[in-house]
Amino acid sequence: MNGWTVAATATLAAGVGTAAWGVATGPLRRRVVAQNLSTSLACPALLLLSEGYDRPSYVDLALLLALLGPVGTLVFARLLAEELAADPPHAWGLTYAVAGFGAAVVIAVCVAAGPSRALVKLLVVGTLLIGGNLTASRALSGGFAGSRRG
Amino acid sequence: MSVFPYLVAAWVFLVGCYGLVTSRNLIHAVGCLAVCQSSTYVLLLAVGYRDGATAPVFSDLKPGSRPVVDPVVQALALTDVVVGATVTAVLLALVLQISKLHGTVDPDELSELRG
Amino acid sequence: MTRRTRLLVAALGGTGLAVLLVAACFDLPRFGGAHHPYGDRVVRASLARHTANTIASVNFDQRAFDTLGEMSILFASVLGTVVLLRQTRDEHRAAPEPEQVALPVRRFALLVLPVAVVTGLYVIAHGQLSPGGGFQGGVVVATALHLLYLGADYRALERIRPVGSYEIADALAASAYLVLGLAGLVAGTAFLANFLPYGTFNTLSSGGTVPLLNAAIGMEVACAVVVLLARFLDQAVEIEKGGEK
Amino acid sequence: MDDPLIVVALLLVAASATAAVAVRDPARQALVLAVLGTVLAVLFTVLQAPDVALSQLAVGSALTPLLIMLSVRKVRRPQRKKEAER
Repeated sequence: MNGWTVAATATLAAGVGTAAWGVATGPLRRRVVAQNLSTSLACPALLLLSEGYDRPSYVDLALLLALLGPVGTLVFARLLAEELAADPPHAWGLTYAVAGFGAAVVIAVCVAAGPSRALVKLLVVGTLLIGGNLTASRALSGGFAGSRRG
Repeated sequence: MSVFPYLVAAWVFLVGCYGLVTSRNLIHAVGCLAVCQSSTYVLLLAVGYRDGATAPVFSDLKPGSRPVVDPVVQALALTDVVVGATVTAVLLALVLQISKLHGTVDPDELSELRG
Repeated sequence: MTRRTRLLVAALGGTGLAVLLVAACFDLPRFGGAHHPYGDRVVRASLARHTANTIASVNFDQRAFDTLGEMSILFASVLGTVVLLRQTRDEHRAAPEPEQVALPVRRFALLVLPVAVVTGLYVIAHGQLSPGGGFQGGVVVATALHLLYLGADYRALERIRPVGSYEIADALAASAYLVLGLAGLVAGTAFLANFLPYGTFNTLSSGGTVPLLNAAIGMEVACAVVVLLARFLDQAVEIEKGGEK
Repeated sequence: MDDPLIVVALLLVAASATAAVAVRDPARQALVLAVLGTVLAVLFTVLQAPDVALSQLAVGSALTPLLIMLSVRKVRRPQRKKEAER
Protein backbone atom coordinates (compact mmCIF):
# COMPACT_ATOMS: atom_id res chain seq x y z
CA MET A 1 0.00 0.00 0.00
CA ASN A 2 1.15 3.54 -0.73
CA GLY A 3 -0.52 6.95 -0.62
CA TRP A 4 -2.14 6.51 -4.03
CA THR A 5 -3.74 3.15 -3.25
CA VAL A 6 -4.93 4.45 0.14
CA ALA A 7 -6.63 7.35 -1.65
CA ALA A 8 -8.14 4.88 -4.15
CA THR A 9 -9.44 2.69 -1.31
CA ALA A 10 -11.06 5.71 0.34
CA THR A 11 -12.64 6.82 -2.96
CA LEU A 12 -14.04 3.35 -3.55
CA ALA A 13 -15.33 2.77 -0.04
CA ALA A 14 -16.83 6.22 0.53
CA GLY A 15 -17.67 7.37 -3.00
CA VAL A 16 -18.56 4.30 -5.04
CA GLY A 17 -20.06 2.62 -1.97
CA THR A 18 -22.44 5.54 -1.46
CA ALA A 19 -23.27 5.56 -5.17
CA ALA A 20 -24.05 1.83 -5.05
CA TRP A 21 -26.38 2.47 -2.11
CA GLY A 22 -28.00 5.38 -3.94
CA VAL A 23 -28.64 3.38 -7.11
CA ALA A 24 -30.32 0.53 -5.23
CA THR A 25 -32.82 2.58 -3.24
CA GLY A 26 -34.99 5.65 -3.48
CA PRO A 27 -36.86 7.38 -6.32
CA LEU A 28 -35.72 7.08 -9.93
CA ARG A 29 -34.28 10.60 -10.03
CA ARG A 30 -31.84 9.65 -7.28
CA ARG A 31 -30.90 6.35 -8.90
CA VAL A 32 -29.90 7.82 -12.25
CA VAL A 33 -27.76 10.48 -10.55
CA ALA A 34 -26.09 7.78 -8.44
CA GLN A 35 -25.38 5.73 -11.58
CA ASN A 36 -23.78 8.74 -13.25
CA LEU A 37 -21.69 9.57 -10.18
CA SER A 38 -20.55 5.93 -9.77
CA THR A 39 -18.72 6.09 -13.11
CA SER A 40 -17.35 9.58 -12.48
CA LEU A 41 -15.99 8.39 -9.10
CA ALA A 42 -14.64 5.05 -10.33
CA CYS A 43 -12.67 6.79 -13.09
CA PRO A 44 -10.47 8.84 -10.69
CA ALA A 45 -10.10 5.69 -8.57
CA LEU A 46 -8.70 3.86 -11.61
CA LEU A 47 -6.28 6.75 -12.26
CA LEU A 48 -5.12 6.58 -8.63
CA LEU A 49 -4.66 2.80 -8.94
CA SER A 50 -2.63 3.17 -12.14
CA GLU A 51 -0.32 5.56 -10.30
CA GLY A 52 -0.29 3.44 -7.13
CA TYR A 53 0.69 0.26 -8.99
CA ASP A 54 3.21 2.24 -11.08
CA ARG A 55 1.68 0.88 -14.30
CA PRO A 56 1.07 3.67 -16.87
CA SER A 57 -0.71 1.19 -19.16
CA TYR A 58 -3.61 0.98 -16.68
CA VAL A 59 -4.57 4.55 -17.71
CA ASP A 60 -6.36 2.97 -20.69
CA LEU A 61 -8.97 1.72 -18.24
CA ALA A 62 -9.70 5.21 -16.97
CA LEU A 63 -9.78 6.48 -20.57
CA LEU A 64 -12.38 3.88 -21.53
CA LEU A 65 -14.50 4.54 -18.45
CA ALA A 66 -14.36 8.30 -19.02
CA LEU A 67 -15.58 7.69 -22.58
CA LEU A 68 -18.22 5.03 -22.01
CA GLY A 69 -19.52 5.98 -18.56
CA PRO A 70 -21.40 9.04 -19.86
CA VAL A 71 -22.62 6.97 -22.82
CA GLY A 72 -24.22 4.57 -20.35
CA THR A 73 -25.88 7.46 -18.54
CA LEU A 74 -27.12 8.82 -21.88
CA VAL A 75 -28.75 5.44 -22.51
CA PHE A 76 -30.80 5.84 -19.35
CA ALA A 77 -31.46 9.54 -19.94
CA ARG A 78 -32.78 8.74 -23.39
CA LEU A 79 -34.83 5.64 -22.68
CA LEU A 80 -36.23 6.82 -19.34
CA ALA A 81 -36.87 10.34 -20.65
CA GLU A 82 -40.61 10.25 -19.95
CA GLU A 83 -40.29 9.14 -16.33
CA LEU A 84 -37.46 11.60 -15.74
CA ALA A 85 -39.39 14.48 -17.30
CA ALA A 86 -42.14 13.94 -14.74
CA ASP A 87 -39.68 14.02 -11.84
CA PRO A 88 -36.37 15.54 -12.95
CA PRO A 89 -33.24 15.12 -10.81
CA HIS A 90 -31.69 18.16 -9.13
CA ALA A 91 -28.24 17.31 -7.85
CA TRP A 92 -26.02 19.96 -9.37
CA GLY A 93 -24.16 20.62 -6.10
CA LEU A 94 -23.18 16.96 -5.82
CA THR A 95 -22.32 16.75 -9.52
CA TYR A 96 -19.99 19.76 -9.31
CA ALA A 97 -18.39 18.38 -6.12
CA VAL A 98 -17.63 15.06 -7.86
CA ALA A 99 -16.37 16.87 -10.98
CA GLY A 100 -14.09 18.96 -8.74
CA PHE A 101 -12.80 15.80 -7.06
CA GLY A 102 -12.12 14.26 -10.46
CA ALA A 103 -10.24 17.40 -11.55
CA ALA A 104 -8.15 17.34 -8.34
CA VAL A 105 -7.19 13.69 -8.91
CA VAL A 106 -6.31 14.31 -12.56
CA ILE A 107 -4.11 17.28 -11.57
CA ALA A 108 -2.38 15.26 -8.83
CA VAL A 109 -1.69 12.36 -11.22
CA CYS A 110 -0.50 14.77 -13.93
CA VAL A 111 1.97 16.38 -11.50
CA ALA A 112 3.26 12.93 -10.55
CA ALA A 113 3.61 11.92 -14.23
CA GLY A 114 5.58 15.04 -15.21
CA PRO A 115 5.77 16.40 -18.76
CA SER A 116 5.72 13.39 -21.09
CA ARG A 117 3.47 11.59 -23.57
CA ALA A 118 1.56 10.08 -20.67
CA LEU A 119 0.59 13.60 -19.59
CA VAL A 120 -1.33 14.18 -22.85
CA LYS A 121 -3.34 11.00 -22.29
CA LEU A 122 -4.08 12.01 -18.69
CA LEU A 123 -5.30 15.43 -19.81
CA VAL A 124 -7.56 13.81 -22.41
CA VAL A 125 -8.96 11.53 -19.69
CA GLY A 126 -9.54 14.53 -17.42
CA THR A 127 -11.34 16.54 -20.12
CA LEU A 128 -13.54 13.60 -21.09
CA LEU A 129 -14.26 12.77 -17.45
CA ILE A 130 -15.42 16.23 -16.43
CA GLY A 131 -17.10 17.09 -19.73
CA GLY A 132 -18.86 13.74 -19.80
CA ASN A 133 -19.99 13.97 -16.19
CA LEU A 134 -21.51 17.43 -16.64
CA THR A 135 -23.11 16.61 -20.00
CA ALA A 136 -24.62 13.40 -18.64
CA SER A 137 -26.10 15.34 -15.70
CA ARG A 138 -27.48 17.88 -18.16
CA ALA A 139 -29.01 15.05 -20.20
CA LEU A 140 -30.64 13.57 -17.09
CA SER A 141 -32.28 16.85 -16.06
CA GLY A 142 -34.19 17.48 -19.26
CA GLY A 143 -31.70 16.77 -22.04
CA PHE A 144 -34.34 14.93 -24.01
CA ALA A 145 -37.71 16.45 -24.71
CA GLY A 146 -39.32 13.05 -24.20
CA SER A 147 -41.17 12.70 -27.47
CA ARG A 148 -43.49 9.74 -27.84
CA ARG A 149 -40.75 7.56 -29.24
CA GLY A 150 -37.77 7.74 -31.60
CA MET B 1 -9.29 -14.76 5.26
CA SER B 2 -7.58 -16.62 2.42
CA VAL B 3 -10.93 -17.95 1.14
CA PHE B 4 -12.89 -14.67 1.33
CA PRO B 5 -12.78 -13.97 -2.46
CA TYR B 6 -14.03 -17.49 -3.21
CA LEU B 7 -16.86 -17.04 -0.73
CA VAL B 8 -17.82 -13.75 -2.40
CA ALA B 9 -17.93 -15.55 -5.77
CA ALA B 10 -20.14 -18.28 -4.25
CA TRP B 11 -22.41 -15.63 -2.68
CA VAL B 12 -22.82 -13.75 -5.97
CA PHE B 13 -23.65 -17.00 -7.76
CA LEU B 14 -26.22 -18.08 -5.16
CA VAL B 15 -27.83 -14.64 -5.04
CA GLY B 16 -28.14 -14.71 -8.82
CA CYS B 17 -29.76 -18.16 -8.67
CA TYR B 18 -32.20 -16.95 -6.00
CA GLY B 19 -33.16 -14.06 -8.27
CA LEU B 20 -33.67 -16.41 -11.22
CA VAL B 21 -35.99 -18.67 -9.25
CA THR B 22 -38.11 -15.94 -7.67
CA SER B 23 -38.21 -13.58 -10.66
CA ARG B 24 -41.62 -12.40 -11.84
CA ASN B 25 -40.29 -10.81 -15.02
CA LEU B 26 -38.20 -12.57 -17.65
CA ILE B 27 -36.10 -9.46 -18.38
CA HIS B 28 -35.24 -9.33 -14.68
CA ALA B 29 -34.36 -13.03 -14.84
CA VAL B 30 -31.92 -12.38 -17.69
CA GLY B 31 -30.32 -9.67 -15.53
CA CYS B 32 -29.97 -12.19 -12.68
CA LEU B 33 -28.29 -14.61 -15.10
CA ALA B 34 -25.78 -11.85 -15.91
CA VAL B 35 -25.08 -11.62 -12.15
CA CYS B 36 -24.47 -15.41 -12.06
CA GLN B 37 -22.08 -15.08 -15.00
CA SER B 38 -20.07 -12.39 -13.25
CA SER B 39 -19.50 -14.70 -10.27
CA THR B 40 -17.47 -17.03 -12.51
CA TYR B 41 -15.15 -14.18 -13.48
CA VAL B 42 -14.59 -13.31 -9.82
CA LEU B 43 -13.77 -16.96 -9.04
CA LEU B 44 -11.41 -17.39 -12.00
CA LEU B 45 -9.47 -14.21 -11.32
CA ALA B 46 -9.28 -14.95 -7.59
CA VAL B 47 -7.73 -18.34 -8.39
CA GLY B 48 -5.12 -16.68 -10.61
CA TYR B 49 -4.14 -13.92 -8.15
CA ARG B 50 -0.69 -13.85 -6.55
CA ASP B 51 0.18 -11.65 -3.57
CA GLY B 52 2.14 -8.52 -4.44
CA ALA B 53 2.16 -9.34 -8.15
CA THR B 54 1.22 -7.22 -11.14
CA ALA B 55 -0.36 -7.83 -14.54
CA PRO B 56 1.66 -9.91 -17.04
CA VAL B 57 1.63 -7.07 -19.58
CA PHE B 58 5.18 -6.06 -20.47
CA SER B 59 4.63 -2.92 -22.53
CA ASP B 60 5.63 -0.74 -19.54
CA LEU B 61 7.40 -3.34 -17.40
CA LYS B 62 10.78 -5.02 -17.65
CA PRO B 63 10.18 -8.81 -17.87
CA GLY B 64 11.26 -10.48 -14.66
CA SER B 65 11.43 -7.29 -12.58
CA ARG B 66 8.20 -7.99 -10.66
CA PRO B 67 6.17 -11.15 -10.00
CA VAL B 68 3.13 -11.50 -12.26
CA VAL B 69 -0.32 -13.04 -11.84
CA ASP B 70 -1.63 -16.01 -13.84
CA PRO B 71 -2.57 -14.96 -17.41
CA VAL B 72 -4.41 -18.18 -18.33
CA VAL B 73 -7.48 -17.49 -16.18
CA GLN B 74 -7.53 -13.89 -17.39
CA ALA B 75 -7.65 -15.03 -21.00
CA LEU B 76 -10.57 -17.33 -20.15
CA ALA B 77 -12.51 -14.58 -18.38
CA LEU B 78 -11.77 -11.94 -21.02
CA THR B 79 -13.36 -13.72 -23.96
CA ASP B 80 -16.28 -14.86 -21.87
CA VAL B 81 -17.21 -11.33 -20.79
CA VAL B 82 -17.85 -10.28 -24.39
CA VAL B 83 -19.35 -13.57 -25.55
CA GLY B 84 -21.56 -13.63 -22.45
CA ALA B 85 -23.01 -10.26 -23.42
CA THR B 86 -24.02 -11.55 -26.85
CA VAL B 87 -25.59 -14.62 -25.25
CA THR B 88 -27.55 -12.22 -23.01
CA ALA B 89 -28.73 -10.58 -26.23
CA VAL B 90 -30.05 -13.92 -27.55
CA LEU B 91 -31.94 -14.50 -24.30
CA LEU B 92 -33.45 -11.01 -24.48
CA ALA B 93 -34.47 -11.73 -28.08
CA LEU B 94 -36.24 -14.87 -26.84
CA VAL B 95 -38.00 -12.79 -24.17
CA LEU B 96 -39.18 -10.34 -26.83
CA GLN B 97 -40.59 -13.24 -28.87
CA ILE B 98 -42.40 -14.59 -25.80
CA SER B 99 -43.83 -11.17 -25.08
CA LYS B 100 -45.07 -10.87 -28.67
CA LEU B 101 -46.67 -14.32 -28.69
CA HIS B 102 -48.23 -14.31 -25.23
CA GLY B 103 -48.43 -10.65 -24.28
CA THR B 104 -46.75 -11.23 -20.92
CA VAL B 105 -43.23 -11.72 -19.56
CA ASP B 106 -44.27 -13.15 -16.17
CA PRO B 107 -43.11 -16.79 -16.02
CA ASP B 108 -46.01 -17.72 -13.72
CA GLU B 109 -48.63 -16.38 -16.11
CA LEU B 110 -46.85 -18.18 -18.93
CA SER B 111 -47.09 -21.57 -17.21
CA GLU B 112 -50.78 -20.92 -16.58
CA LEU B 113 -51.25 -20.24 -20.28
CA ARG B 114 -49.77 -23.62 -21.10
CA GLY B 115 -52.42 -25.14 -18.86
CA MET C 1 -46.09 -27.47 -10.01
CA THR C 2 -47.34 -24.54 -7.97
CA ARG C 3 -45.20 -21.55 -7.14
CA ARG C 4 -44.81 -22.71 -3.54
CA THR C 5 -43.57 -26.21 -4.25
CA ARG C 6 -41.23 -24.77 -6.84
CA LEU C 7 -39.74 -22.37 -4.31
CA LEU C 8 -39.42 -25.20 -1.79
CA VAL C 9 -37.53 -27.38 -4.27
CA ALA C 10 -35.32 -24.43 -5.19
CA ALA C 11 -34.59 -23.68 -1.52
CA LEU C 12 -33.64 -27.32 -0.93
CA GLY C 13 -31.36 -27.46 -3.96
CA GLY C 14 -29.93 -24.02 -3.21
CA THR C 15 -28.99 -25.00 0.34
CA GLY C 16 -27.27 -28.14 -0.90
CA LEU C 17 -25.42 -26.16 -3.55
CA ALA C 18 -24.39 -23.53 -0.99
CA VAL C 19 -22.96 -26.17 1.36
CA LEU C 20 -21.02 -27.81 -1.47
CA LEU C 21 -19.73 -24.48 -2.79
CA VAL C 22 -18.48 -23.35 0.63
CA ALA C 23 -16.85 -26.74 1.22
CA ALA C 24 -15.16 -26.45 -2.18
CA CYS C 25 -13.95 -22.93 -1.38
CA PHE C 26 -11.96 -24.25 1.57
CA ASP C 27 -10.34 -26.88 -0.65
CA LEU C 28 -9.15 -24.43 -3.32
CA PRO C 29 -5.55 -23.26 -3.40
CA ARG C 30 -5.01 -20.36 -0.98
CA PHE C 31 -5.97 -16.93 -2.44
CA GLY C 32 -2.80 -15.07 -3.49
CA GLY C 33 -0.63 -18.18 -3.34
CA ALA C 34 2.66 -18.27 -5.25
CA HIS C 35 2.09 -21.63 -7.01
CA HIS C 36 0.92 -20.98 -10.58
CA PRO C 37 2.61 -23.62 -12.79
CA TYR C 38 0.60 -22.87 -15.94
CA GLY C 39 0.91 -19.13 -15.52
CA ASP C 40 4.70 -19.26 -15.22
CA ARG C 41 5.04 -21.43 -18.32
CA VAL C 42 2.66 -19.24 -20.33
CA VAL C 43 4.61 -16.09 -19.43
CA ARG C 44 7.86 -17.72 -20.50
CA ALA C 45 6.36 -18.95 -23.79
CA SER C 46 4.85 -15.55 -24.48
CA LEU C 47 8.17 -13.76 -23.95
CA ALA C 48 9.85 -16.30 -26.23
CA ARG C 49 7.30 -15.36 -28.91
CA HIS C 50 7.98 -11.60 -28.47
CA THR C 51 4.41 -10.82 -27.36
CA ALA C 52 4.37 -8.16 -24.64
CA ASN C 53 0.76 -8.76 -23.59
CA THR C 54 0.77 -12.31 -22.25
CA ILE C 55 -3.01 -12.47 -22.26
CA ALA C 56 -3.15 -11.67 -25.98
CA SER C 57 -0.53 -14.36 -26.54
CA VAL C 58 -2.73 -16.91 -24.74
CA ASN C 59 -5.84 -15.87 -26.64
CA PHE C 60 -4.45 -15.55 -30.14
CA ASP C 61 -1.42 -17.79 -30.18
CA GLN C 62 -1.02 -20.42 -27.48
CA ARG C 63 -4.74 -21.17 -27.18
CA ALA C 64 -6.03 -19.67 -30.43
CA PHE C 65 -8.21 -22.73 -30.97
CA ASP C 66 -10.22 -21.83 -27.84
CA THR C 67 -10.80 -18.37 -29.23
CA LEU C 68 -12.09 -19.98 -32.43
CA GLY C 69 -14.70 -21.70 -30.24
CA GLU C 70 -15.62 -18.46 -28.47
CA MET C 71 -15.86 -16.74 -31.84
CA SER C 72 -18.26 -19.38 -33.14
CA ILE C 73 -20.47 -18.87 -30.06
CA LEU C 74 -20.45 -15.16 -30.83
CA PHE C 75 -21.31 -15.80 -34.46
CA ALA C 76 -24.05 -18.27 -33.54
CA SER C 77 -25.63 -15.90 -31.04
CA VAL C 78 -25.72 -13.10 -33.62
CA LEU C 79 -27.32 -15.53 -36.07
CA GLY C 80 -29.85 -16.55 -33.42
CA THR C 81 -30.78 -12.97 -32.62
CA VAL C 82 -31.15 -12.06 -36.28
CA VAL C 83 -33.47 -15.03 -36.83
CA LEU C 84 -35.50 -14.40 -33.67
CA LEU C 85 -35.97 -10.68 -34.19
CA ARG C 86 -36.85 -10.55 -37.88
CA GLN C 87 -39.91 -8.66 -38.98
CA THR C 88 -42.89 -11.02 -39.17
CA ARG C 89 -45.81 -10.77 -41.57
CA ASP C 90 -48.24 -9.26 -39.05
CA GLU C 91 -45.90 -6.40 -38.20
CA HIS C 92 -45.25 -3.14 -39.98
CA ARG C 93 -42.63 -0.44 -39.76
CA ALA C 94 -43.53 3.00 -38.47
CA ALA C 95 -41.04 5.80 -39.00
CA PRO C 96 -40.06 7.13 -35.54
CA GLU C 97 -40.47 10.79 -34.75
CA PRO C 98 -37.16 12.60 -34.31
CA GLU C 99 -36.15 13.19 -30.71
CA GLN C 100 -35.55 16.72 -29.44
CA VAL C 101 -32.07 16.60 -27.95
CA ALA C 102 -30.68 19.49 -25.91
CA LEU C 103 -27.86 21.22 -27.75
CA PRO C 104 -25.00 20.50 -25.27
CA VAL C 105 -25.88 16.81 -25.24
CA ARG C 106 -25.97 16.66 -29.05
CA ARG C 107 -22.63 18.49 -29.30
CA PHE C 108 -21.06 16.19 -26.72
CA ALA C 109 -22.26 13.07 -28.54
CA LEU C 110 -20.99 14.26 -31.91
CA LEU C 111 -17.66 15.30 -30.36
CA VAL C 112 -17.11 12.08 -28.41
CA LEU C 113 -18.17 9.78 -31.28
CA PRO C 114 -14.93 10.11 -33.31
CA VAL C 115 -12.81 10.08 -30.14
CA ALA C 116 -14.46 6.84 -29.02
CA VAL C 117 -14.05 5.20 -32.45
CA VAL C 118 -10.35 6.14 -32.52
CA THR C 119 -9.91 4.87 -28.94
CA GLY C 120 -11.57 1.58 -29.92
CA LEU C 121 -9.25 1.19 -32.91
CA TYR C 122 -6.28 2.05 -30.67
CA VAL C 123 -7.34 -0.62 -28.17
CA ILE C 124 -7.57 -3.20 -30.99
CA ALA C 125 -4.28 -2.20 -32.59
CA HIS C 126 -2.31 -2.27 -29.33
CA GLY C 127 -3.83 -5.57 -28.21
CA GLN C 128 -0.53 -7.44 -28.29
CA LEU C 129 1.30 -4.72 -26.31
CA SER C 130 -0.87 -3.05 -23.66
CA PRO C 131 -4.15 -4.17 -22.05
CA GLY C 132 -6.84 -4.47 -24.70
CA GLY C 133 -7.44 -6.38 -27.88
CA GLY C 134 -10.06 -7.25 -30.43
CA PHE C 135 -12.77 -8.21 -27.98
CA GLN C 136 -12.64 -4.98 -25.98
CA GLY C 137 -11.92 -2.60 -28.85
CA GLY C 138 -14.63 -4.10 -31.02
CA VAL C 139 -17.27 -3.44 -28.39
CA VAL C 140 -16.02 0.14 -27.92
CA VAL C 141 -16.20 0.91 -31.66
CA ALA C 142 -19.69 -0.54 -31.96
CA THR C 143 -20.96 1.26 -28.85
CA ALA C 144 -19.45 4.52 -30.10
CA LEU C 145 -21.46 4.36 -33.33
CA HIS C 146 -24.64 4.21 -31.28
CA LEU C 147 -23.88 7.61 -29.80
CA LEU C 148 -25.62 8.82 -32.95
CA TYR C 149 -28.85 7.23 -31.73
CA LEU C 150 -28.38 8.52 -28.19
CA GLY C 151 -27.22 12.02 -29.06
CA ALA C 152 -28.89 12.72 -32.37
CA ASP C 153 -31.68 10.52 -33.64
CA TYR C 154 -32.36 7.10 -35.04
CA ARG C 155 -32.39 8.13 -38.68
CA ALA C 156 -28.90 9.63 -38.39
CA LEU C 157 -27.69 6.24 -37.15
CA GLU C 158 -29.45 4.38 -39.96
CA ARG C 159 -27.71 6.53 -42.55
CA ILE C 160 -24.19 5.46 -41.47
CA ARG C 161 -25.17 1.91 -40.66
CA PRO C 162 -26.19 -0.26 -43.60
CA VAL C 163 -26.84 -3.41 -41.56
CA GLY C 164 -26.40 -5.69 -44.57
CA SER C 165 -22.79 -4.73 -45.11
CA TYR C 166 -22.07 -5.17 -41.40
CA GLU C 167 -23.50 -8.69 -41.60
CA ILE C 168 -21.23 -9.44 -44.55
CA ALA C 169 -18.24 -7.93 -42.73
CA ASP C 170 -19.05 -10.07 -39.71
CA ALA C 171 -18.95 -13.24 -41.81
CA LEU C 172 -15.79 -12.06 -43.58
CA ALA C 173 -14.01 -11.46 -40.27
CA ALA C 174 -15.01 -14.91 -39.02
CA SER C 175 -13.67 -16.51 -42.18
CA ALA C 176 -10.50 -14.39 -41.99
CA TYR C 177 -9.80 -16.01 -38.63
CA LEU C 178 -10.27 -19.47 -40.16
CA VAL C 179 -8.16 -18.61 -43.20
CA LEU C 180 -5.34 -17.41 -40.96
CA GLY C 181 -5.59 -20.71 -39.12
CA LEU C 182 -5.46 -22.69 -42.37
CA ALA C 183 -2.51 -20.57 -43.53
CA GLY C 184 -0.60 -22.17 -40.67
CA LEU C 185 -1.29 -25.57 -42.26
CA VAL C 186 -0.16 -24.33 -45.66
CA ALA C 187 3.02 -22.90 -44.13
CA GLY C 188 3.81 -26.38 -42.90
CA THR C 189 3.10 -25.99 -39.17
CA ALA C 190 -0.30 -26.65 -37.57
CA PHE C 191 -3.82 -25.19 -37.60
CA LEU C 192 -3.78 -21.72 -35.98
CA ALA C 193 -0.06 -22.06 -35.21
CA ASN C 194 2.08 -18.94 -35.36
CA PHE C 195 3.94 -19.08 -38.68
CA LEU C 196 5.08 -15.48 -39.19
CA PRO C 197 8.38 -14.01 -37.92
CA TYR C 198 7.97 -12.81 -34.31
CA GLY C 199 9.38 -9.31 -34.90
CA THR C 200 10.91 -6.95 -32.33
CA PHE C 201 9.58 -7.22 -28.77
CA ASN C 202 7.18 -4.40 -27.78
CA THR C 203 6.52 -2.98 -31.25
CA LEU C 204 3.22 -2.93 -33.15
CA SER C 205 4.32 -5.66 -35.56
CA SER C 206 5.56 -8.08 -32.89
CA GLY C 207 3.97 -11.42 -32.10
CA GLY C 208 3.67 -12.98 -35.57
CA THR C 209 0.03 -13.82 -36.30
CA VAL C 210 -1.23 -12.33 -33.01
CA PRO C 211 -1.99 -8.83 -34.40
CA LEU C 212 -3.72 -10.32 -37.47
CA LEU C 213 -5.97 -12.66 -35.50
CA ASN C 214 -6.57 -9.80 -33.09
CA ALA C 215 -7.72 -7.53 -35.92
CA ALA C 216 -10.00 -10.25 -37.28
CA ILE C 217 -11.62 -10.68 -33.87
CA GLY C 218 -11.91 -6.91 -33.46
CA MET C 219 -13.79 -6.62 -36.75
CA GLU C 220 -15.94 -9.63 -35.95
CA VAL C 221 -16.94 -8.31 -32.51
CA ALA C 222 -17.59 -4.77 -33.74
CA CYS C 223 -19.81 -5.96 -36.60
CA ALA C 224 -21.55 -8.52 -34.38
CA VAL C 225 -22.47 -5.91 -31.78
CA VAL C 226 -23.66 -3.45 -34.44
CA VAL C 227 -25.90 -6.12 -35.99
CA LEU C 228 -27.24 -7.18 -32.57
CA LEU C 229 -28.06 -3.62 -31.53
CA ALA C 230 -29.57 -2.92 -34.97
CA ARG C 231 -32.06 -5.76 -34.45
CA PHE C 232 -32.96 -4.57 -30.97
CA LEU C 233 -33.31 -0.94 -32.10
CA ASP C 234 -35.51 -2.07 -34.99
CA GLN C 235 -37.78 -3.86 -32.55
CA ALA C 236 -37.86 -1.13 -29.93
CA VAL C 237 -38.17 1.87 -32.22
CA GLU C 238 -39.61 0.92 -35.59
CA ILE C 239 -41.48 -2.35 -35.75
CA GLU C 240 -45.06 -2.34 -34.53
CA LYS C 241 -47.70 -5.01 -34.32
CA GLY C 242 -50.60 -4.84 -36.72
CA GLY C 243 -51.04 -5.22 -40.47
CA GLU C 244 -49.68 -3.04 -43.21
CA LYS C 245 -51.20 0.41 -43.03
CA MET D 1 -5.03 -11.29 1.75
CA ASP D 2 -4.01 -8.28 3.84
CA ASP D 3 -4.81 -5.85 1.09
CA PRO D 4 -7.76 -3.70 2.23
CA LEU D 5 -8.23 -2.55 -1.36
CA ILE D 6 -9.18 -6.08 -2.46
CA VAL D 7 -11.55 -6.49 0.48
CA VAL D 8 -13.31 -3.19 -0.29
CA ALA D 9 -13.68 -4.09 -3.98
CA LEU D 10 -15.02 -7.56 -3.13
CA LEU D 11 -17.54 -6.12 -0.67
CA LEU D 12 -18.71 -3.60 -3.27
CA VAL D 13 -19.22 -6.41 -5.80
CA ALA D 14 -21.15 -8.55 -3.30
CA ALA D 15 -23.34 -5.57 -2.30
CA SER D 16 -24.17 -4.44 -5.83
CA ALA D 17 -24.83 -8.01 -6.99
CA THR D 18 -27.29 -8.44 -4.13
CA ALA D 19 -28.91 -5.11 -5.02
CA ALA D 20 -29.13 -6.11 -8.71
CA VAL D 21 -31.18 -9.15 -7.71
CA ALA D 22 -33.27 -7.37 -5.08
CA VAL D 23 -34.37 -4.57 -7.42
CA ARG D 24 -37.32 -6.11 -9.23
CA ASP D 25 -38.20 -3.52 -11.88
CA PRO D 26 -36.10 -4.31 -15.00
CA ALA D 27 -35.38 -0.64 -15.84
CA ARG D 28 -34.12 0.04 -12.31
CA GLN D 29 -32.25 -3.26 -12.33
CA ALA D 30 -30.43 -2.12 -15.47
CA LEU D 31 -29.17 0.89 -13.50
CA VAL D 32 -27.83 -1.38 -10.76
CA LEU D 33 -26.29 -3.71 -13.37
CA ALA D 34 -24.45 -0.73 -14.88
CA VAL D 35 -22.99 0.06 -11.44
CA LEU D 36 -22.19 -3.65 -10.93
CA GLY D 37 -20.27 -3.62 -14.21
CA THR D 38 -18.21 -0.63 -13.12
CA VAL D 39 -17.51 -2.13 -9.68
CA LEU D 40 -16.51 -5.46 -11.26
CA ALA D 41 -14.10 -3.61 -13.53
CA VAL D 42 -12.52 -1.97 -10.47
CA LEU D 43 -12.24 -5.39 -8.76
CA PHE D 44 -10.56 -6.87 -11.85
CA THR D 45 -8.09 -3.99 -11.89
CA VAL D 46 -7.32 -4.60 -8.22
CA LEU D 47 -6.81 -8.30 -8.99
CA GLN D 48 -4.28 -7.18 -11.63
CA ALA D 49 -6.36 -8.19 -14.65
CA PRO D 50 -6.56 -4.98 -16.72
CA ASP D 51 -7.54 -6.85 -19.89
CA VAL D 52 -10.59 -8.38 -18.25
CA ALA D 53 -11.41 -5.03 -16.64
CA LEU D 54 -11.38 -3.38 -20.08
CA SER D 55 -13.71 -6.08 -21.38
CA GLN D 56 -16.06 -5.59 -18.47
CA LEU D 57 -16.03 -1.79 -18.83
CA ALA D 58 -16.75 -1.99 -22.55
CA VAL D 59 -19.63 -4.41 -22.07
CA GLY D 60 -21.03 -3.45 -18.68
CA SER D 61 -21.10 0.33 -18.81
CA ALA D 62 -23.07 0.85 -22.02
CA LEU D 63 -23.84 -2.31 -24.03
CA THR D 64 -25.74 -4.43 -21.48
CA PRO D 65 -27.82 -1.49 -20.18
CA LEU D 66 -28.69 -0.50 -23.75
CA LEU D 67 -29.82 -4.05 -24.60
CA ILE D 68 -31.94 -4.34 -21.46
CA MET D 69 -33.49 -0.88 -21.80
CA LEU D 70 -34.40 -1.50 -25.45
CA SER D 71 -36.06 -4.79 -24.46
CA VAL D 72 -37.95 -3.02 -21.65
CA ARG D 73 -39.16 -0.40 -24.10
CA LYS D 74 -40.33 -3.02 -26.58
CA VAL D 75 -42.14 -5.09 -23.93
CA ARG D 76 -43.83 -2.06 -22.42
CA ARG D 77 -45.05 -0.48 -25.64
CA PRO D 78 -48.10 -2.63 -26.36
CA GLN D 79 -49.24 -2.04 -22.76
CA ARG D 80 -48.93 1.70 -23.18
CA LYS D 81 -50.97 1.54 -26.37
CA LYS D 82 -53.76 -0.28 -24.58
CA GLU D 83 -53.77 2.35 -21.84
CA ALA D 84 -54.01 5.09 -24.47
CA GLU D 85 -57.05 3.43 -26.04
CA ARG D 86 -58.84 3.27 -22.73
